[in-house]
Amino acid sequence: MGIEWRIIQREWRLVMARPGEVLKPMWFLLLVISLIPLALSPDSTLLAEIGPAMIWVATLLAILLNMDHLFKDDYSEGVLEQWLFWSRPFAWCVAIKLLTHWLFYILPLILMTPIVGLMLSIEADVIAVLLVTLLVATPALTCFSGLGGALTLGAARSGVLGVLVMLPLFVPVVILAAGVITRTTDGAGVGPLLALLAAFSLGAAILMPLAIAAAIRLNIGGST
Amino acid sequence: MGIEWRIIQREWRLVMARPGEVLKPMWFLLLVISLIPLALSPDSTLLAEIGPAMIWVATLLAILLNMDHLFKDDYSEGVLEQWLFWSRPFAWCVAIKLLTHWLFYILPLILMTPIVGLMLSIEADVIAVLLVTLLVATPALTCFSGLGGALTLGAARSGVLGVLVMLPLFVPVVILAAGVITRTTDGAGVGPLLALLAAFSLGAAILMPLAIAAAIRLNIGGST
Amino acid sequence: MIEWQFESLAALIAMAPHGPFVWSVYGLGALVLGGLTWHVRHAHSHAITRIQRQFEREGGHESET
Amino acid sequence: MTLELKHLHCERDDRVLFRDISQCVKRGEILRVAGPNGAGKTTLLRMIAGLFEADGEVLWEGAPLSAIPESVLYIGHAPQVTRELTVQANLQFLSGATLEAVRHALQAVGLRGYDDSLVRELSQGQKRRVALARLWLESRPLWILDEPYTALDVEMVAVLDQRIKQHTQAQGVCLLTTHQPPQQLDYRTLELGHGH
Amino acid sequence: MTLELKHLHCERDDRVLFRDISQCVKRGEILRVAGPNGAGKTTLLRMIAGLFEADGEVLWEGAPLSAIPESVLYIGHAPQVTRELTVQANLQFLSGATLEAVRHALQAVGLRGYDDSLVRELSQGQKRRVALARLWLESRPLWILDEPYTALDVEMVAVLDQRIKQHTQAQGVCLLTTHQPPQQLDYRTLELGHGH
Amino acid sequence: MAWRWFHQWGSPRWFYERASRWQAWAGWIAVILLAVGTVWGLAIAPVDYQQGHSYRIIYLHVPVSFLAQALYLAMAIAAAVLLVWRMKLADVAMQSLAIVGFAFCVLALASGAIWGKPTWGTYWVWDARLTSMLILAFLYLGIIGLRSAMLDPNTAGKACAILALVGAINLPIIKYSVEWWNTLHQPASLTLTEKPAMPASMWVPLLINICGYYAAAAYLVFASMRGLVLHRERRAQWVRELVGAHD
Ligand code: HEM
Ligand SMILES: Nc1ncnc2c1ncn2[C@@H]1O[C@H](COP(=O)(O)OP(=O)(O)OP(=O)(O)O)[C@@H](O)[C@H]1O
Ligand SMILES: Nc1ncnc2c1ncn2[C@@H]1O[C@H](COP(=O)(O)OP(=O)(O)OP(=O)(O)O)[C@@H](O)[C@H]1O
Ligand SMILES: [Mg+2]
Ligand SMILES: [Mg+2]
Repeated sequence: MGIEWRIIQREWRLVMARPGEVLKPMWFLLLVISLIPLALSPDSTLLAEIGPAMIWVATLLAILLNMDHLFKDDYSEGVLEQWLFWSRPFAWCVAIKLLTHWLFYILPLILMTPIVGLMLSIEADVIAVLLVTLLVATPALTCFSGLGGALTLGAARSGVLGVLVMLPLFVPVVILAAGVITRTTDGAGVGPLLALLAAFSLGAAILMPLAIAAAIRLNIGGST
Repeated sequence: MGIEWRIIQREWRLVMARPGEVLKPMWFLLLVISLIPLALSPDSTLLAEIGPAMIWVATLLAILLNMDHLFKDDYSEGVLEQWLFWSRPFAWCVAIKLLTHWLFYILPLILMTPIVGLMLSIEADVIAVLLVTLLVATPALTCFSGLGGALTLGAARSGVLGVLVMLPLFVPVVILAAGVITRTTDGAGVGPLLALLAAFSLGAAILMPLAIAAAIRLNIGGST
Repeated sequence: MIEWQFESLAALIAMAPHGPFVWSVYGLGALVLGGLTWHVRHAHSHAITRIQRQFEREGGHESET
Repeated sequence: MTLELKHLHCERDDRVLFRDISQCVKRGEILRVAGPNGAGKTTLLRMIAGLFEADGEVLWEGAPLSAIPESVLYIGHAPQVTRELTVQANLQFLSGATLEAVRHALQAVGLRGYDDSLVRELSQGQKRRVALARLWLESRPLWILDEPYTALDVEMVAVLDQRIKQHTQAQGVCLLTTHQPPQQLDYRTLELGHGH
Repeated sequence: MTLELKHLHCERDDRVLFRDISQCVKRGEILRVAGPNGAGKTTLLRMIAGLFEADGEVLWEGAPLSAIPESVLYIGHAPQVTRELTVQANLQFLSGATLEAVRHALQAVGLRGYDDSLVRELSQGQKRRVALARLWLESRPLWILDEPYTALDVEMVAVLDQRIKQHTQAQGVCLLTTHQPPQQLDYRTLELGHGH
Repeated sequence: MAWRWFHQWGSPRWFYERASRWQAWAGWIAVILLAVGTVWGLAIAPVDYQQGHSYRIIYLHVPVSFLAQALYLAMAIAAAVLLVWRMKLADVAMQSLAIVGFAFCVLALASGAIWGKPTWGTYWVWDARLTSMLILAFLYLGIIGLRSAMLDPNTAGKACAILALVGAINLPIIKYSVEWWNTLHQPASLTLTEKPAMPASMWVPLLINICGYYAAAAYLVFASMRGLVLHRERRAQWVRELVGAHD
């Protein structure tokens, strides 16, 4: 059995062992979004105005918070170090793992967006654009937050540290996505912006596995 | 040395060993709040309008996310089960631990509020009210999120699970606090609402340690 | 070209309406730079005393064994 | 007839691990719980210590042991020390002992000079020694030790044997599990795992 | 002269753990790394396995071992199995073996019937057995085993000894650490921790 | 020749001894320049006809803002040196630069915020420049936080280096996107960009102070690095001799 296939199969088995894990980011998004009308006001025009931004921030947090466990358990159980004894480049294996993570955890989360969008009375076409920005941007987010998780493997009580370290790097993504959404509501063209976002994602998908692999190696070397 | 004092001393030593831990919730709050204008718009009137609600939600998340580590490490290292062999009631020890946690981690977080308030162009008197609501409500939040942490000790990859489980219980607190803030901006009296909040906190401070202690016992019993 | 802009020390401190802003900025600057200077110097001397103490301890061990 | 186990019983998943265990352990006695991997030794010890819900009774001097947890010193598989604290801080927290006492105990377990080391910087065996240092610090009559010899080197095994002997001579009770039979101790064995 | 260690050196914190270790291990040989707790055995094994940055050279058949990590089978202190997966899924992932082979290996380590159990429901020793089952599944020439006997019962110790013997007879190399000298193996000892 | 130079820089001892002199020089230059520039700026430079005396904050704000950015660049270079050549000194440099840079960044934010009150009537607006400065502060904080949370010091250095490099690659993108974002929304037109032509007696002290703060930063970085080098090399013979431990 190819190593790639083994990684995917294992990830799938983990999902099957705990299907609830897939729901956790979705649940988080839903909860945070439903807190907002409670804390603010049930005024639907205001909600619709700030809605897309709120969904973006909440999704960002959901992705980042979920990432803490991407490598952590495997690292502390000593499974991750076994990957180093495989005949395939470590960065390649990491890339596969990121891909499966995106498929199993992030994609379902994105599909949640229409529902929370409706809760905030966002219009259908804005929701559609929101979905597209998320689809295009999440590979970059996944890769960056994977780096956050990998860097903090050797940290004392990592917890949200990975989130904190990586959040500033998300600024361009957030801004571009916000730009796409505003322009849609204003009726302007969004093609170039989406292309920029896609380029960002592509760059991240190529470079980040290398950085993540280096960070993991580093942390394995530092532990006894 | 009394057991109470030992718990406090240990907590203090942990803080001293990693002073950065105290900053993490504050840092989280600051980051999440600064993402909002980026995702939304730099328009200061809009920001001032939604600001208090955003600060409340972000503070809530900061508290909840920080709570993951309140019992987790001690549990998995087998330190927590040693507390059961002490001559003081377990719930009492838990209460002390919650108190020190509030003092060392939550109080500094609250003191961060004025700064993020200024960044969202919230007026000084609203910030003052925000501070008061947070001060009055955080004991309840700390206790509830402690329960979330305790309940999910035995869960597979707990992560944000405790957050998710407990967030719905925060609804009354959030609604009361939002009520206080809206009334202040409208110039109405807030005494009764604050009294309710305080009563809620007091109740939580009395009952929750018992529930948390029971939850921890349960989880210890389930592990080998 | 070089002439004093303020008649008196009081005027300098008051700086018309903006005294508190200007002085608090410079006060903060002095505080941060001074604090940092103290910190790095202290860290240096602290490192030295720690090393000295370490050697004393090692010396003690060796004479015991 | 200090420690009495009455009709202890345990099923996990679908297997009966042990049924109807009744034993009396007198002061000064050592009871070794033996059996192959997965026999239920850890489960039994945790049940006695009150960390696992007991099906049956555990009595100490005639009263339920769960009412006086402070007479038990339990050391299990888990490290029982906080990685982020120094050796000293860990022991002070767990035992409430004075600095002086802690220093003595560390000397006894061969960790002199490690007072201020962080636990996470210790080797496997050194961590174990820190946990075991509590045997020198606390005076609780009932010791429950789950594989205390794990990760220890030969020298430390002898020291630990010595300490257990001392404890039983001072009228203490000791329950332990090990896979290698301890050579310097007089003990009684309770065999698990072949009975079902 | 298959495995060559040249001038390995390690300092951690302020202590020199070992200096200038040079050794040759031939095919079919067992090298036991011995020494008291904290001597640096784990550190040395991890350095050889390439998990800890080496100060010195580790050669395999004359070439750096780090270039061919797939010839190493390393089993360390960590459980190396995922708690949330079944025994079978764990072994399939780690070794890429077929179901049939996994079943055989489990039989060999005395875990027949546990294929579908979750690892977190196993006892300490059973978990260890799962990790060790890889010795029956993968054919890598260099075994590096850090305290493989920990938590194993007497029966399993014998089985493991047998397997190691078999491996060396098939021209494999085995490095291991243990505190109790293995009784059924012929090995050479590298003593650490008294040299400095 | 080039190699010897490189080799020397890799030697902590060589650095420790040399930097002692550089540090002294930088310190004295900083004191003199800052004294001259600040007194000049506060008391001698003419008053601004629009802003009044509040503009005198410029003599701290602008140099400090420049430095906050320059120090990040220096840190990223140190990070690259650490990852590529594994030079231990680069790790020390990164650590010092992060702390000093963060302090300057906070100072820039604070001075700007305080300046904002009299000029814009508010402490904070989401102006492009301010926002990217804030994000720079977060990047610094991330690097400091990561280092302080990591258990193993060697790992910490390299992890921070990876983070610093990723941040440095991203920094231009962040700046560009923040500027674009800001113009997109067209906020209250408060920008720092347009500056009236200054008379010499206004910009000369500014120039002096910019040089002065550069010197001060150099002093702080060298002093901090020397302390760290000493601590890291605490087992080396030369440190032993240096601190005069009886051996
Ligand atoms: C928190 C608030 C502020 C921040 C973070 C900030 C940040 C900065 C930064 C980063 C620079 C250097 C730009 C460069 O590299 O070219 C700068 C320069 C400058 N700032 Fe601020 N600033 C703030 C508030 C203000 C205010 C309120 C004023 C006055 C109205 C002001 C006036 C200036 C001037 C005149 C310059 C130099 C002009 C230039 O080089 O383009 N700043 N500021
Ligand atoms: N993460 C770490 N940071 C600093 N020092 C460490 C770290 N881990 C181990 N050490 C030190 O390195 C030394 C050797 O540790 P190592 O784990 O290699 O010992 P060992 O010989 O395997 O001991 P044991 O028999 O207890 O397993 C110990 O003295 C320990 O203090
Ligand atoms: N959390 C659990 N859930 C379900 N079953 C469990 C759990 N923990 C242990 N078991 C089962 O209980 C049995 C006994 O486990 P226990 O840990 O008591 O064994 P042990 O005798 O201590 O073995 P070892 O010598 O390996 O430490 C095992 O067969 C195991 O499968
Ligand atoms: Mg057991
Ligand atoms: Mg070891």
